[in-house]
Amino acid sequence: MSKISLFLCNCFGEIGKVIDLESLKKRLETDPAVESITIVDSLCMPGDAAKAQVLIRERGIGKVLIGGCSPYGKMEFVKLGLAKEGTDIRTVRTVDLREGCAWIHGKDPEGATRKAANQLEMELALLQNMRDSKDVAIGLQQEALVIGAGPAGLSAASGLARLGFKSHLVDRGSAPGGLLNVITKTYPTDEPGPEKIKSLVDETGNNPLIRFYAKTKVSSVKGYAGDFKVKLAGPGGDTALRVGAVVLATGARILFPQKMYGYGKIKNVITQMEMERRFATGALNCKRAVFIQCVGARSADRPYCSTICCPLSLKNAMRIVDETPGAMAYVLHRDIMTPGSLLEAYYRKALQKGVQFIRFDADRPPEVRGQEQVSGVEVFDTISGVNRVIESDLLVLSTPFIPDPESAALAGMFDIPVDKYGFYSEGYPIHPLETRNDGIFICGTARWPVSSDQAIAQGEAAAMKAASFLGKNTVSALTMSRVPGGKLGHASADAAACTGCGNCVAVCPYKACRLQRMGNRSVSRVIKVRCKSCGNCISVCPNGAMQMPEQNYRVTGEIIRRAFREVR
Amino acid sequence: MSADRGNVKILVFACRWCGLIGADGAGRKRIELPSSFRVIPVDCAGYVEPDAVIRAFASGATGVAVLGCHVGGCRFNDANHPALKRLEMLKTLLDTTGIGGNRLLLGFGTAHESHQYADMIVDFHRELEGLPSMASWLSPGQ
Amino acid sequence: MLEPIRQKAKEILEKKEADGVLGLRKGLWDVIHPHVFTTPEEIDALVLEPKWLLAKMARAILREKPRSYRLAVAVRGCDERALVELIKRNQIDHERLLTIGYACDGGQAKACLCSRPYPQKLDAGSAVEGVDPLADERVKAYLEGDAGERMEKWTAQLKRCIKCYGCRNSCPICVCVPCKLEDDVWVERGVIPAEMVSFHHIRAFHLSDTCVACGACQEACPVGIPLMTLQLSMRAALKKEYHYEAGLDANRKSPVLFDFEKEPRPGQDVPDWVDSMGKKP
Amino acid sequence: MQPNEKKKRTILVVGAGVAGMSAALDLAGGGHRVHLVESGYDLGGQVAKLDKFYPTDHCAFCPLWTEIRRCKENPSITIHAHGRVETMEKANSGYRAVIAESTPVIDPELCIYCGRCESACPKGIARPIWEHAYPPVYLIDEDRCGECRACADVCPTKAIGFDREEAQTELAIDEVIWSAGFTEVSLAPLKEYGWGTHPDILTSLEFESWKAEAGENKGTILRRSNKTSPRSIAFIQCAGARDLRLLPQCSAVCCMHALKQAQWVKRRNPGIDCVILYTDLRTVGRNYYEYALRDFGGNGVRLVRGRPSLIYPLPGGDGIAVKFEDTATQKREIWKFDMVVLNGNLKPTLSSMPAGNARPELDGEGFVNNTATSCGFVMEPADVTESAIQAASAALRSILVDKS
Repeated sequence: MSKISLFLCNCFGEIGKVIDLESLKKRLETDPAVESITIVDSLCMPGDAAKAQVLIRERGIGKVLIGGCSPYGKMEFVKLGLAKEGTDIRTVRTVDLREGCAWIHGKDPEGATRKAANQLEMELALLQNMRDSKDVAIGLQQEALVIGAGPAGLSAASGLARLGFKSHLVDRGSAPGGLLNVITKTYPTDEPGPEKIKSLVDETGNNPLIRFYAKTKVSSVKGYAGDFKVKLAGPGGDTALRVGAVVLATGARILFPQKMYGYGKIKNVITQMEMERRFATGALNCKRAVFIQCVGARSADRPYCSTICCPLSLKNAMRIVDETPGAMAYVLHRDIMTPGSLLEAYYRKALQKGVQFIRFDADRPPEVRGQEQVSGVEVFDTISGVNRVIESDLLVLSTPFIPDPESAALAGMFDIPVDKYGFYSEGYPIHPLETRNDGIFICGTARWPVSSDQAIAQGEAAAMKAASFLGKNTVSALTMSRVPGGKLGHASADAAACTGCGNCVAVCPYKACRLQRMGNRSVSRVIKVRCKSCGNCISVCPNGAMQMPEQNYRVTGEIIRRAFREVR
Repeated sequence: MSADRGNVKILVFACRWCGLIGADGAGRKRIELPSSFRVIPVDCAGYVEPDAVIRAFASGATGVAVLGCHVGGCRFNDANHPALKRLEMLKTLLDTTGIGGNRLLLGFGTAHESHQYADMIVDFHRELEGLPSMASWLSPGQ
Repeated sequence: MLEPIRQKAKEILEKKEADGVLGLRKGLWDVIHPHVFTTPEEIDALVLEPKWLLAKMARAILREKPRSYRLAVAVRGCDERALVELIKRNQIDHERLLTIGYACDGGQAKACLCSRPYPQKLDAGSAVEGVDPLADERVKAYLEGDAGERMEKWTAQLKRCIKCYGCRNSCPICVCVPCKLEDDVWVERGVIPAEMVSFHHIRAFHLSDTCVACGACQEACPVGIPLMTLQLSMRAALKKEYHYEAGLDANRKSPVLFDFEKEPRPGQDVPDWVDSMGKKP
Repeated sequence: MQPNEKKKRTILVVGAGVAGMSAALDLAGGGHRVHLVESGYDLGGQVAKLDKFYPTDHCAFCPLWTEIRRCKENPSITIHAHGRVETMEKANSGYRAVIAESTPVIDPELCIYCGRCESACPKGIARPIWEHAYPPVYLIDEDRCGECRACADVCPTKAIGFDREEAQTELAIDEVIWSAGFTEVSLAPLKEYGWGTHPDILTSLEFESWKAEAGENKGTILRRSNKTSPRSIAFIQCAGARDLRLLPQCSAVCCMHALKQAQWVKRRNPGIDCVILYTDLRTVGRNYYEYALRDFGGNGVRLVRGRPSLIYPLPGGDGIAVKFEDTATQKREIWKFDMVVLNGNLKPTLSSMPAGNARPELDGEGFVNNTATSCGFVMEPADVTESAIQAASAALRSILVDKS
């Protein structure tokens, strides 16, 4: 067993003024695992790491224990400094004697010294018995799968291809483009939808690194980050792929306002999408258009804002005002959702153009007038407090994005969660396109309602994330974690002891444990790539078959026994 | 049975993401705390085996505290939910046998709440001082 | 009640629904012992009394035999629940197991403090109302009083332990090899009575969400420690908080293993801050 | 061509908030070299100073801190803290940038947070950095410092120096990402908000640190004027924003920010009456609208649509009067509150505008949005989620920009 070199940092007296370092040294010197104890004034100043390293090397000591400030103070930098000097950072452990001891027990030097000794002994137990997890190297497949060829998917595939990664672009439709194909003008630039993605669609056809699979669906997924084995079912039969990363850009649907505001019964009550089609065919002929916002959104069924409907109505209202002389457009809204500077300017533009905005209350929704043909809308204007009847020959209902029913099935295949509405959900707000399953990225309206510009940006962003994930040829499972310095280790099950009860499989939040048949029983196996070392499996394992080599149960037991040990 | 004044030993399992940082914040503010507790840093509250908590009591701790993240704020995909459920179940058992669930403190909050963590340790220490000694559990002699 | 069970067992063997029927046999000198009946003729020796949990034995038999082997077991309520728990823990293949269920009578239920003295799949006998164990005087005596009183009662009981491991061995669900109770890290070895905190709490806690309240541990205890009582409050807590009872549904795993989204506490929100001292910062 | 044979670029990222760090990490992950310039003391930007995050109501600390550490530990990322871009010129196929790096009076490299300077300083201006900075250091307010050097004498690590020279670094870079964030703009010109006239009229960022759980009040909500518990708090939205006199844009984050603060107050102090005076409740993100509707057992935050016309402290410390029209009832109201929190006065900022022919162009409102490689609030008002998305997309654009 390699011996341990112990450094006690005085921190320029900050620690020494409370903790009696000399008596601490005397007490710990009796521990057979300790080779040498050095009391130093500082370890974090420039040059200190080099000095410590000289000592470590001179004595040929394998492991290092440092008592000093907390890891949230300077200790991480001390460790990094030592690492730069050539020490293996995994053999260095630290004990917090400053924030966790000297500074909070200033009035009890004796107790503080006792505590410091105990804490150091506990850490010694860990350091002595620490084993390294067996690491595996994962060969990353240098190809990516993009599902959904709408704006988000197209830009993701294009981004990946331009970065040099082969991407497989799958769509259940026959041509790429998604919803943008039917949008005649996009806000706020008034660019026609197909125009906007023309270069991306062209690239899909021309770039040899993009392979487009039309009318194709994913039929099965196996494997893990870096090496997903995906089966596609398409018109040409099944295709088997091995990809390193997956971008889910499956898009969303738009709610059909069945039975709302006379939709389907009264003529000229249409949805935004139908309006786009009328624009496209030039069949739009109206003098007084009324837009109703939040139809089926921000309601009890769908308590969310669909982001795009307000700007969409602004755009179409302005279009009517612009294209038909003398035409009027009214937007009946509950809040105008135009956050940011560009959209707010767009809103101001609409106001200048004479688009009328009337605010209504969710409890008093507008009512449609007219039997067969829309003749008007009656609405209680909450701002002026009067009931108004607006004559109208066209009623446009702004309905929200709703999740695609196929999203949930796909999410199940890829082991990623969907939120309560059915949109894919991310791990943290700060990593908005990454899911809890490494190597799977989400973007576009399948994630959350967004505009086409945002969808394209998200596609690019997902491509960037996927590319930086695929950037290396092989990666060690121990580094597959967002935590700096890799994870603690990964759990591993002792096949001889495992009873196969499946507790670990149930409790693992990353689905890293799996039961495998072995003879006449099942045993648990840990997929090392997926394990993030949260330790839940270890806690629920009834007989300790599941362990983390870095801190196995023997160590834990020893640490606990040492916690309150008095001087031997 | 005499009260346990002067013999309080608290073993703290603190998650590196919230509990430990909260405790660290208390250190930065130089909040004076009783020196009766020892800290075992863990990566996640999920790492805290109920068996280890029991072992701590068996090894002489008079109180065990588990400090983890906000229930919805776990770094490990809600790994602290099952941890919380388990430990609450353990409290039920401790209550049954009379060791007392109040010897097991669960504090799931955020890293910013250093004052709260400090108060919690101080209050826990005070509460344990008032509890009867655990000696009869540890020395089963007649 | 005996006849319909024998009838059913015979049927199973005749129709070859199973290769053997596990039950109790009255053998030579009227000694009663578990036995795998393989022919319809043998069945006449099948008896139902005394209460004898066969779940763990069924597991051992099925492990020994080839995968095509099917076993029928004559079970009481507790035995059936234990089998369900074993199925849940992948110890027994669901497809290879048949049960012949019979209900216990009121007397037995009272003796066992059983809240469900009947199997879910009942083939013989009629189900009688169970007993609420927590309302029974024998149990209340150990659960009442303040912490100090309970501590006194329990230490008095547990210090009589002779560490025979009978509780563990008789438990129909304890199947781990190796067992934590034999490991120095958790329980000091060579010490009698067993370390009271670690031995008994670890054992009880391991069964917290698995215990089917069959009472086998208690019956096996040579010094008569009321071991089942230890589990009852945890069982009650699971029932109250998650509407969960061990041994009823092979497809529902313990709610303690899942997050609050998958296994919420009905009627309670996910707490944003948990502080068991009951203070919100 | 093999993916990894793609040319590796050197990218300059200006501003190390959520957007800047995110872009830097994505680029470094792809094997590119990154220079990260940050004008402040440490990485993290404005989010590092927030007490809580919406819509999760948890602290943002651990994910942010992880990002900071990943940036610091990544060998491909060079950090220039306390730095600014002095010159930005076109050169060859890329740019030539000059970065000026200064060291503050207390060198953060050497400060061990022992606090001796704090007790030595006669003016009390040596103060710990904000609560959640890691590693922690002390800062000296250089504007107010009289250079008595009492602190320098007691500093054990000789971290304090008053006459430090700026170091200049010249870099040849391929592309630059502008990811500077926002700053608060003074509301003093808009007299009707009464900002600066009374300690109980705060901006929302002031309120955030005032109510912070790690802050001086331990998370208890108190009036700034007399440290008593307020009975009511008004949150005024669009203060300074959507206002052609000051900031024409909508700042996008303030509705949720106010909701977060109001709900937090409610959660901890159900007795305090919280009213949000808003114009449009812009809650477009995931779960944002539901967040707005949360009700604590019928004791939720009151949302009132109205824009105040005048806010003024009542004489004798009797609270703050807010005059507005409730547009639901069309009634003019004057309500009395104990505290008023003003929300919305956020403007994009480049902490200093570089010289040279490749300096970024600002639009009329101060945004950098005519280049493909800007992200975060400086491009378009954005919250954390949006910033992180924009950052990754800007990162991609920065390496794909075709210079030939």
